[in-house]
Amino acid sequence: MPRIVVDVMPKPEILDPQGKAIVGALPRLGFTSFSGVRQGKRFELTVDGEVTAEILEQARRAGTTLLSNPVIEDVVNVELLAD
Amino acid sequence: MPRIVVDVMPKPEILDPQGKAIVGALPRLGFTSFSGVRQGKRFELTVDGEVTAEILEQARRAGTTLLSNPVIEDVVNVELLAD
Amino acid sequence: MSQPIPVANPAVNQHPDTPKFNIDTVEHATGTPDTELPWAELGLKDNEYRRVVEILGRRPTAAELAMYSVMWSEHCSYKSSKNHLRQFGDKVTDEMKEHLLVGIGENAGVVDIGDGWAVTFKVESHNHPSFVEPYQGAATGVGGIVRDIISMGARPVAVMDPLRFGAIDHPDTARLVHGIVSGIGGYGNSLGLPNIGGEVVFDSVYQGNPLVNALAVGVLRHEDIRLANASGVGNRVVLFGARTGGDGIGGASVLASESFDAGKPSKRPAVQVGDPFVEKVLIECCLELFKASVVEGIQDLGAAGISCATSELASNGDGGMHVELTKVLLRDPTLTPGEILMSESQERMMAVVTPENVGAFEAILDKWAVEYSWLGEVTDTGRLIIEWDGETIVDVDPRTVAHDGPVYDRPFHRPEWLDGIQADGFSGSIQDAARPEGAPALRAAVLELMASPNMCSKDWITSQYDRYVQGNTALAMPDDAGVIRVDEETGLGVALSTDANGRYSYLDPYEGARLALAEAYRNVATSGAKPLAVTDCLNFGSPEDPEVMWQFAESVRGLSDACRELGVPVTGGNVSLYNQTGGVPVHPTPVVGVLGVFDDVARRTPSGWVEDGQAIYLLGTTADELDGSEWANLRGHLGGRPPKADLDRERRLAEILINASRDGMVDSAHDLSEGGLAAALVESALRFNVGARVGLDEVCARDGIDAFTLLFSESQARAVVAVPRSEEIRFTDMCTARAFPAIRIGVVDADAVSLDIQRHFTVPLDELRGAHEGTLPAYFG
Amino acid sequence: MTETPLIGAAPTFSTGSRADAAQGLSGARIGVITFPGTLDDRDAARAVRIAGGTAVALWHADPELAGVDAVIIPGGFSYGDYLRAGALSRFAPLMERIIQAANARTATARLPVLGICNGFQILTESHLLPGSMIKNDHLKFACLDAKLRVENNATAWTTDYLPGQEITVPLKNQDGQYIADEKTLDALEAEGLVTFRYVGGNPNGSRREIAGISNAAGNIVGLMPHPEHAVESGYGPDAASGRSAGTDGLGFFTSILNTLVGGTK
Ligand SMILES: Nc1ncnc2c1ncn2[C@@H]1O[C@H](COP(=O)(O)OP(=O)(O)O)[C@@H](O)[C@H]1O
Ligand SMILES: [Mg+2]
Repeated sequence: MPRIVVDVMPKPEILDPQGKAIVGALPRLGFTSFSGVRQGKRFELTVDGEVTAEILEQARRAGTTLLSNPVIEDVVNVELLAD
Repeated sequence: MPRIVVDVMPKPEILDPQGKAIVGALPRLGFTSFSGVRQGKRFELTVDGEVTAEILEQARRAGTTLLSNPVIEDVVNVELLAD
Repeated sequence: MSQPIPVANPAVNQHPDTPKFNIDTVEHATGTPDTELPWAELGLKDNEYRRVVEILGRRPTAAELAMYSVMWSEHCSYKSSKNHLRQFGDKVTDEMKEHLLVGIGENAGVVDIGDGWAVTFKVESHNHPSFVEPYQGAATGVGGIVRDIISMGARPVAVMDPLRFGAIDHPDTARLVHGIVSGIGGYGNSLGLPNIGGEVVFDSVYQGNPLVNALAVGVLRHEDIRLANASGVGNRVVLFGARTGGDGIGGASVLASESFDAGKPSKRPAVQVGDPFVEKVLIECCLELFKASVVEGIQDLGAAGISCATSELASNGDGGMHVELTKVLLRDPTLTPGEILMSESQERMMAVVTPENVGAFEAILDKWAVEYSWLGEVTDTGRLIIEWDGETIVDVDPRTVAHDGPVYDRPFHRPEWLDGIQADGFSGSIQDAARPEGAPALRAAVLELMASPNMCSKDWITSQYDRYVQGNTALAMPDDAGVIRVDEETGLGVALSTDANGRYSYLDPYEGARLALAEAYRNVATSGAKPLAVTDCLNFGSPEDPEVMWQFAESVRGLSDACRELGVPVTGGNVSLYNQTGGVPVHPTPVVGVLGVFDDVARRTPSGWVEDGQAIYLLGTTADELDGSEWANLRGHLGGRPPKADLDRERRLAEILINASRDGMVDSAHDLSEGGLAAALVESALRFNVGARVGLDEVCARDGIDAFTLLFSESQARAVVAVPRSEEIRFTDMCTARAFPAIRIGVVDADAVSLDIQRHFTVPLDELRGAHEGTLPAYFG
Repeated sequence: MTETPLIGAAPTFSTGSRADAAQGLSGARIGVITFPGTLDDRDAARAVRIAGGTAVALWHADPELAGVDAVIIPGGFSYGDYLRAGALSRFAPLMERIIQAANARTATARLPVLGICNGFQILTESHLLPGSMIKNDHLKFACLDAKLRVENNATAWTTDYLPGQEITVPLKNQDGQYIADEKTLDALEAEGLVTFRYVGGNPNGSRREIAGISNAAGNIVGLMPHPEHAVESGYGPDAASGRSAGTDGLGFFTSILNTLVGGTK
């Protein structure tokens, strides 16, 4: 069944405590190439049947009204997942 | 600065309590087109300088060792973010 | 090679919405007697499988095989331990039963605490899953034990978590500590259950086998007790809560694998993921069902899932049940009937409801948005019949599944190495060569002890647990016992403590089990509560090792004897075997939980000094008992004999502590256990940051020991108490009347911000605190 | 006991107007809302009772407010804190009513609302209060006795405190770090809407040590610490008056009762 991905990231100006912890841990494991990490959320919405433009628009609205909190987060990506 | 995205999702056979709670809430808000939701994580790793194949490989390994818990999660995507 | 059994047809199975399996029916099984089944892969022994065939008079179907194999597993059938556990029942006197409303055998025991109130409590292990996936393993451990409590008809009111980890500096320990602690917190906090105590021990013997035990306690009115039985022919059987997925059948994935059914993909989760939100809703929903009196019998689903629930409910009731398995709501539609029967998916319950109450039942579940499905009904046929789409796939006498599992008298013998170990006492050993002498060395030793992994403050862990929720927590960490108010009107309440010392048990398992009970009993009495009942979780290595089996047998004998001597019955518990890595078993670790009762928890005694000028008394006597002690452990020594348990003394000490608390004769009390007097003094001072001046000479002279021994020995049946000036005469008279040794060793000094061991040394409380509280953050961040 | 509905009465949120109407307190009906996953609802109700008021249980799916005079949104993990703490509860039918009533056009009609911990998170998700909560900076659940300074006692829920008074109440959460953009923070400060600040150490990284805030009208207050766990001696935080003796949280509940009863005079 087709899936739509909605990606949500903390706003750039918001401190991301989880990302900060990870960026501290990476070099200890030998991963030295990354200067910053931010942790966001990825939602996969399953659609019963065909994905119309209308449904994609629904996913986008679900992203901004429910799946993200606009005070601290941005929806950075909404797309149909190629299977 | 270039960023690499690492997407992590709960394994399909593993219970995803968050996704379950969200799928219950969507119809109440009028989003009726989605029969399932799974919630995963999206990491954005910032790279200082150029992204080589070696660095992409590092991100992949960071994904499977630190960013995901291989017992319950899969790394479903590692890619360079087009800016 | 015999032909595979058609369990599921992969071609059809590709349409997950229409699970049409080629089913191994009873009829098919009867017609194909020679089909070989993967009983060995499912963990059954040759003789066990033959016994199943004998019981049924034919080969089992795949679904029946699934049921027997999980229900006859060590975990569910107690086949290695049953013969020994009987002693808990056999040694109970009528007097001990006085407060017992429900004893061993149900989901959890129930104890009468007066005024029509009852309490149910139980401790269980989730050791292995917590090693594989620490967060989820520990979380679902809490979830499982809480469901046991709900299924008795009680509202869960608190949890505790006795834990054992490997060496604190081992690279894998941080992973386990972080995961397990946040898992216990994540689940318990989300359920709104205060965490009121537990234990944390680091010892390399637990490196590959951390012990994660979880205790839950619940409160109910006498008339609300619910039992797991299916009575009333025609009553309906309902499954509710989370949907059934492939959880916990990873190990038994043979049911979906090639030997069974070539070509079928086996995608079964290796670990179970808990959903504390669903469980919290289940708690409230069940309590509403109980209040409305719409369930006749109820059973939680834990290990062995529907196999266990259906067979136990049926055999404890009218003896029969008829179930249509396709009615089970699935998370994963590819599950085969056998897998559905074995699944250990969390947050599920099964209940029996009269036809008249079906509507009321559904209304309550709908209110809480809990999913349910009606599976079948209670019958009086004496058979558990399970159908799949109308075809019979299970037709068994449920007793044979639930109760008539194999029982083994496993051989055991005392290890030969034990004599050598017991002969190697600490005093005079090489490790004892540099015994601290003189003020600076003693002072340093106290600081070293209090900073050591086992004796350091556990605040880094316990501050991740909610101890306030529900508003009834009267004592919690770091007090000796957790105390919970039960009745807001009267202050009626309970105290709980869990204890075990694996090193003591290693040196002498009989004595070690008695010592575990003695300590938990003493902790409860120290808080001022009267001990009433016991639960236990017996964590051991492999029962197939005769030496481990001996440790187990001795522990059960010791614990049951000690329970009888102290007059407190075991009401339930759990056995966890096979805790070993590469042939090396963990120390025998019989975790003992004691429940005590207060008429009014306002009278409870906390374990820290408060009031300036109060007299500090040491109750009990001290001998050179350093074998197995924390001090010896710090020096890397483990040998000799554990301290002697004197249960008559424990009982008298308890009476003194309980009376003193009730009559307001003590303001603070702390029992002496691991770390001895040194630990008790330091902890009493740090609790409220109040110092004291203490003199050791009189006790040393009386007991014929030196200051080091007095500070570090772990002799039993001791406590330090702080007595208000006005109560001193009354208090000492009481001790004299009971012929219990008590010496005034010092005075609380609220102005001195230090602990002053006169004629020896003084340590500022800040310095002690730094040492005591710095250890866990240094290792775990 | 008569239960006089007090909505529509005139709550004035100044210390001066506090009425001495002890026997009228139990007439004040304080709703305590329960969502699936709410934990501290019974504790909040107990606190209302101890303060002398009448607690009224509200269910998230109720269509109406049952004539309560004020509402407490208690702590817990509504909907498991899944997605974001408070995110799913915000859309409950009763929340729609509360949002309307709390924002009523005339000051006199505005429903007093207190959000504690998860309740505070629900209030920010509902945009009744600005900002949001993210994970504690140390990433762990933390249960501790927090010391707070009352920065603003001119709200419906804080009249019984003195300005600058320091109180101790338990704090217990995983997502307790208060954040908002600088402009919002400056505005909160400028308008005196920072109601409580952590003192003696910031337990979770909250911006400007903010533990609780109110709206401009002062009828809506949200805070992360739990005053309902500091209302009964013996079950609260340790205090100078004795171990577990702290009852500093009681002021929230007496404040609202006095505010409501005072308003009827
Ligand atoms: N894992 C834990 N969870 C909750 N409380 C704990 C845990 N470990 C230790 N504690 C608490 O810390 C305090 C000190 O523990 P411990 O020294 O083992 O107590 P005791 O020796 O009195 O049995 C006790 O209040 C105990 O309940
Ligand atoms: Mg103790």
